[in-house]
Amino acid sequence: MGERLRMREAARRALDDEMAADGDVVVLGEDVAVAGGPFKVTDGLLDKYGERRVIDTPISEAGFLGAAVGAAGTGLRPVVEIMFIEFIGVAFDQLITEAAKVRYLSRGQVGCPMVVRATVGAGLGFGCQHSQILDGWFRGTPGIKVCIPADSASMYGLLRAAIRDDDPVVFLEHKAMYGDRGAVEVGEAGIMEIGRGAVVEGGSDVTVVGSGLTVGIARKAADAGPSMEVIDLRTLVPWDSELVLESVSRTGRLVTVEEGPYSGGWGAEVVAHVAAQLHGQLKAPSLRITSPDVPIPFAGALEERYLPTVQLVADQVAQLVTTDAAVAPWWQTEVLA
Amino acid sequence: MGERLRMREAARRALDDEMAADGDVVVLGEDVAVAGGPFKVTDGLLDKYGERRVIDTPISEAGFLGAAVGAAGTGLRPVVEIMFIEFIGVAFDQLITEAAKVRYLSRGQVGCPMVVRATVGAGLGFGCQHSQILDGWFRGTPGIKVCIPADSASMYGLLRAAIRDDDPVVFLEHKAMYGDRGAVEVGEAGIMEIGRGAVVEGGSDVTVVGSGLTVGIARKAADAGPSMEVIDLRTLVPWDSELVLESVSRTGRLVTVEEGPYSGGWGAEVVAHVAAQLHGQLKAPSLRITSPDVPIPFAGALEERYLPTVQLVADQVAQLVTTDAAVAPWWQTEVLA
Amino acid sequence: MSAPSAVERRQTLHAERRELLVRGIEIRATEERIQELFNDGLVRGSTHLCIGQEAVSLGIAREARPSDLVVATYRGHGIALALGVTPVAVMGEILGRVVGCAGGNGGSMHLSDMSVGLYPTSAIVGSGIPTAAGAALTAHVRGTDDAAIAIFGDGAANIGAFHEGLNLAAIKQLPVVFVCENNLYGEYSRQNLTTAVDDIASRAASYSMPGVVVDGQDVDTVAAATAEALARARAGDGPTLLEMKTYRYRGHSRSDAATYRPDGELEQWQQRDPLAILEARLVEEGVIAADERGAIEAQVGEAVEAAAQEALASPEPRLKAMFEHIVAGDAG
Amino acid sequence: MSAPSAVERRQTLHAERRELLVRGIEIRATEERIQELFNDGLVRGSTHLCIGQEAVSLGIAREARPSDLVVATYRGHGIALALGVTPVAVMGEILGRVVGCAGGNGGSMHLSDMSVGLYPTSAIVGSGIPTAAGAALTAHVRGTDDAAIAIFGDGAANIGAFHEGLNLAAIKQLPVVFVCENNLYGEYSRQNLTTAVDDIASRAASYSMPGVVVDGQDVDTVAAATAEALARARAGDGPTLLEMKTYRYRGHSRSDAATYRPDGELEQWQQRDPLAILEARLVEEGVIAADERGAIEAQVGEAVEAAAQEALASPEPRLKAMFEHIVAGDAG
Ligand SMILES: Cc1ncc(C[n+]2csc(CCOP(=O)(O)OP(=O)(O)O)c2C)c(N)n1
Ligand SMILES: Cc1ncc(C[n+]2csc(CCOP(=O)(O)OP(=O)(O)O)c2C)c(N)n1
Ligand SMILES: [Mg+2]
Ligand SMILES: [Mg+2]
Repeated sequence: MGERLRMREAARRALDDEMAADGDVVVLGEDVAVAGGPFKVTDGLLDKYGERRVIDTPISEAGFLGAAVGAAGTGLRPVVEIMFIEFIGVAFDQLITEAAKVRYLSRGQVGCPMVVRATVGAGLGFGCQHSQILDGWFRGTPGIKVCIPADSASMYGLLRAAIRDDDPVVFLEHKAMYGDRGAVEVGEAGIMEIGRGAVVEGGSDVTVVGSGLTVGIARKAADAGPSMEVIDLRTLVPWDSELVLESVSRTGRLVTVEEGPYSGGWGAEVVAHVAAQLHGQLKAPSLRITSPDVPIPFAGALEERYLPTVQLVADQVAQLVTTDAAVAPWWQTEVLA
Repeated sequence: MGERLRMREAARRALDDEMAADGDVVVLGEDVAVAGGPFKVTDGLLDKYGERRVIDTPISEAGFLGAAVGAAGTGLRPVVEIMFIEFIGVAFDQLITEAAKVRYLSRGQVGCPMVVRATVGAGLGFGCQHSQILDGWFRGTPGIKVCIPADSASMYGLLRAAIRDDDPVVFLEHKAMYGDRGAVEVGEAGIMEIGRGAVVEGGSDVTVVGSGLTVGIARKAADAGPSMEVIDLRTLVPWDSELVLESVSRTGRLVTVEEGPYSGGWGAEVVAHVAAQLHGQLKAPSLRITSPDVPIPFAGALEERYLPTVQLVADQVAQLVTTDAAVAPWWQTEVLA
Repeated sequence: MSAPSAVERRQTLHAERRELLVRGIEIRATEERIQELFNDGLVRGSTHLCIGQEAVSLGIAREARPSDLVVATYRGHGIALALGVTPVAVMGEILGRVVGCAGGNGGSMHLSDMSVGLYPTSAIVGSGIPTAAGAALTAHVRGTDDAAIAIFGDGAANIGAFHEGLNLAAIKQLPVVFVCENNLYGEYSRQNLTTAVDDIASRAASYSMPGVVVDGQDVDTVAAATAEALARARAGDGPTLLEMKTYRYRGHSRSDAATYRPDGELEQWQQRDPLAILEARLVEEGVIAADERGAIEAQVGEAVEAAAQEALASPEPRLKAMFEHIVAGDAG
Repeated sequence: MSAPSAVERRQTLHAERRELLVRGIEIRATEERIQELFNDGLVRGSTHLCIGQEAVSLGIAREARPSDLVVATYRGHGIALALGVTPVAVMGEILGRVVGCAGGNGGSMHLSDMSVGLYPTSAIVGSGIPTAAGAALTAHVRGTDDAAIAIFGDGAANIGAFHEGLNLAAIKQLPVVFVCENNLYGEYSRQNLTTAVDDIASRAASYSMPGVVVDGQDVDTVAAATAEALARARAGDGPTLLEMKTYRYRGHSRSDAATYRPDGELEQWQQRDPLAILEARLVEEGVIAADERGAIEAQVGEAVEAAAQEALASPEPRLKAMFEHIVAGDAG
């Protein structure tokens, strides 16, 4: 099916196709126009759509994300690029307290069809202010959706869906994955539904739920050991509880694999929901494999261990399926020296 | 034991006692000095400690919260007042990306002994930008602690502890509770330990965990029906997992009662942890009683239903204990008209 | 005869000079009535009255088109009424009734009516400044000659969003007018205690845009300055910062007695009451008779009272409303 | 003879005029070496070099006391070295080794050494501006005559924290010096494309504080302006905004080739190279011989190379380090 594109290219193609389809779609952010974006995702869009629709901004995230809210409320469909997700910290009010609530507090008079694209993720040595996932910042905010693609197809399919969505969507792009290639069904048929996950590996012993980078980790871990059903959540808010419940009701075991810290992760949400819905039907305690509750270390050897590794996932899942007993996080069992 | 103080007075007394004990404690925020604070918590401190230590600021939360970080890094112990928790949205970077990480990224050279006091909570008709709890904003941030007192004693005891703590503490004060009276042990003996919850009602059928306003709701609900052990979490980050596990291992049932929305709440964290640790030992599916995933409505009739009521908690807990089956949130079962 | 709609009320304000005074009297009477409702325990939460500042709202509404977007604040009852929103819709919202302009979802701090260009007012200081720049961006991208107007307080001139919004608008030459409604106080703090300049308009220099100090007590001066700034905006010449010097007669909110104000300050400002200035001007112009104000007040007073009664008679929203309009698709 | 500590290196810079040039040459040589390490794949993430801007760091370090707090940015290698942090500690941190100033926790963007007053540099544009105001608040509360210095870029002058930090410092008359290191670009954007004024110093007027444009290529000019601003601060006369006009010879970070710069711009700035200006001055003053620079460069080059080798030989942090210093009490 389709073309093989890098995730970066899939994102660019999605932007391009939506901009071509709808003159109200505009792109704005720091160095997105002339320079083609710090991660080169928006490269070429300026030439094609001109400076009214592809807009370089000053370093002022509250200013331009806030402006996007006003533009979205008056008819445009802005796609805002935030270079690193952490920078939403300086524009948090505009997203959480303004964009997410304007539809409700105007009883539907005004909406906010805006996409906030931001790079996320560790692994590249950017240090503790440029490497987080931070999906937790958005979870308790009714009115906001959160997508995180795990491959080129979902980068394309979800980004087009996000742009068409009539509400604010936070779109998390893993910076370590921009170069990854995958098949993409371009065009309308490739557009995905927000809120739907997908089973990306079938299996029978355990359901392993990942998102973004951890989907690939889980898939690789599934190569050996117990029979793992791997689910790519794709959308973190709202997450596809039906898909997960259906799978876990078959496999009887649940493992979530997250790049973020143990506390405040989406894994707790999934585990708590499954615990309530499938009480008494689980063969084993649900297991959350996450990063530890620490700021992301810079040094390579540490950052490598910060992220869940394929080996760790394989080992912990095997242990869970073998023992059906609680598996502790590695930092509680490993001797730290 | 001790004096009977309103929660507002307990907070003021805690500030006063710490300011008297330590000349490095300063208070800053909008209208905290001359006007004595929009909620009158800091009333009288200016006269006693002078304008160098009790500081009115311009409307610029990023500016003065950020300044508190720098002051904390150079020897002061600033207590920042944020009038409504939502306003942290304009200072989010300074708290989450700066304050919480400075100790780690300097390998302990600099700390940030700062308290950020903010009013939280619904029930008073302040609308969707002035009524939230928002503890979820802080959960996935290693380096930050979060306290939420449920009575005058813990207001006093936790606030003094927070000021003495060497790390940033977010201190959530429920604006609808400022007038509530309760006994306070003033002085050193009244200081509490951050990270410890407390069993505030003993019981045997079910463990009901609350925080802030919902502790009182749970206690009232416990007056009738099954035998409820009520836990006041007091600190949301880090939360007292030992206390909860010990209780649930006795009662066999867990209910969390939260004021915030269903998604992203601390209840999921508690339920997920208990599910993993006490797998196979629970008599019933764990139940999260929360507010719905909606912006907080202004109209009185709706805001009243937004918050979990005593009746709702009593009914749902009774149903859980009677049936040992999953209890759905009210908005999924009630006919909405 | 059914009551005029917001759009019709706006047209009247544009068409009839006398209506400026009528509307000004309506704003004041409505605010007074809201205070009574509050005192009677019928208004939940908070209210922020604009009594004394009516000329700013009137002058802006006089010049803006319904297709221009106005982004104001929690102190927004006056601009809402000036733009045309009916007293029933305003008081209904403040009472949390279905007849309110947002059906009771928003409350006093969050009035809105997109039919007359009133974007939902926000209760976060300064947040609307970038919003207005964004609405101007829409006009810029689409090539229309609509403009946006941000209205905010003197206190808001110290928050980051002010700086970022003005710089962005300046660098992109967006069609937006920034109106700082300087009533001398932010909550309980006088401007000089929080703001390192005397004239907020002087901060326009940091963005190479015109900054103009305007007499905010005189509707005509406000209207003229607004018209000029809007013309610049529509012509593609970029944003303007207008500082309207005015004063709020009441406290910041609710039951604030405003004891922090120096003796005599209020009285001095009351000598230049915006409604009195307007009344005198209209008498001079022959638009109204010398003794007409009393009659207008009586008539408006009745209408406002009727509106209050209609709002009070309106039901609270049904439970279902809590789950509507959170995202598109769950519409009511 | 053990290598001098950061504090000793700072003292030398204060005591010996010649050391200014030695340190400037060290900064440049270290930056060059870091670029090589990066090219060799030994540096993870990003690096932001300050080659061409050395005079700003040197002039500030010349005038600040170790008890003053300096809050700088991710483009912070130069100021770190100037303040005294050793090349080993700088390169060690950038390589993520235990010998680094933060033991490898921070990386290139987060250098720190409180022994010489270097607060951990932040990688969030503008965030350090309020931090510095806060350090000044400490001096103010405690009644010491220490001061704080915020160093930030031209791009940072457009972000909210700049506005809020300057206004707060001005209204409280805090002892802080705001140094805008204007190297003409924020990432790939030239100042005129993002900033609605030509001279960022002019924005000081918005805070009623002195704003001074300074030749950032001349150490002595930088030092004089810094000294004057520090004196004002220490005397209780409040903050100052200094704009240092300078230029970065390299791209924004890593492998940015800076193709967005107009032809000849770099070359023009290189004609006023800060090290060349300083060298000429010292020769003129008789502090160094006319042909001495080569020898200094050779000597410094060797020392920097030795430091690089020492950093490379240093181990990566042990796993336990990941769990240390998150909150007080879990110290390593
Ligand atoms: C970010 C933020 N900080 C603080 C507040 C609390 N607050 C509400 S109104 C107000 C005063 C605003 O003063 P000004 O901008 O002069 O407007 P005015 O109320 O005088 O119209 C403050 C501090 C807020 N709503 N938002
Ligand atoms: C809030 C924020 N937005 C964007 C960035 C990405 N960023 C890093 S450096 C930089 C350019 C800053 O320019 P300037 O302030 O002139 O400093 P310089 O790099 O030239 O020293 C940008 C946009 C950031 N780190 N923080
Ligand atoms: Mg004001
Ligand atoms: Mg620059």
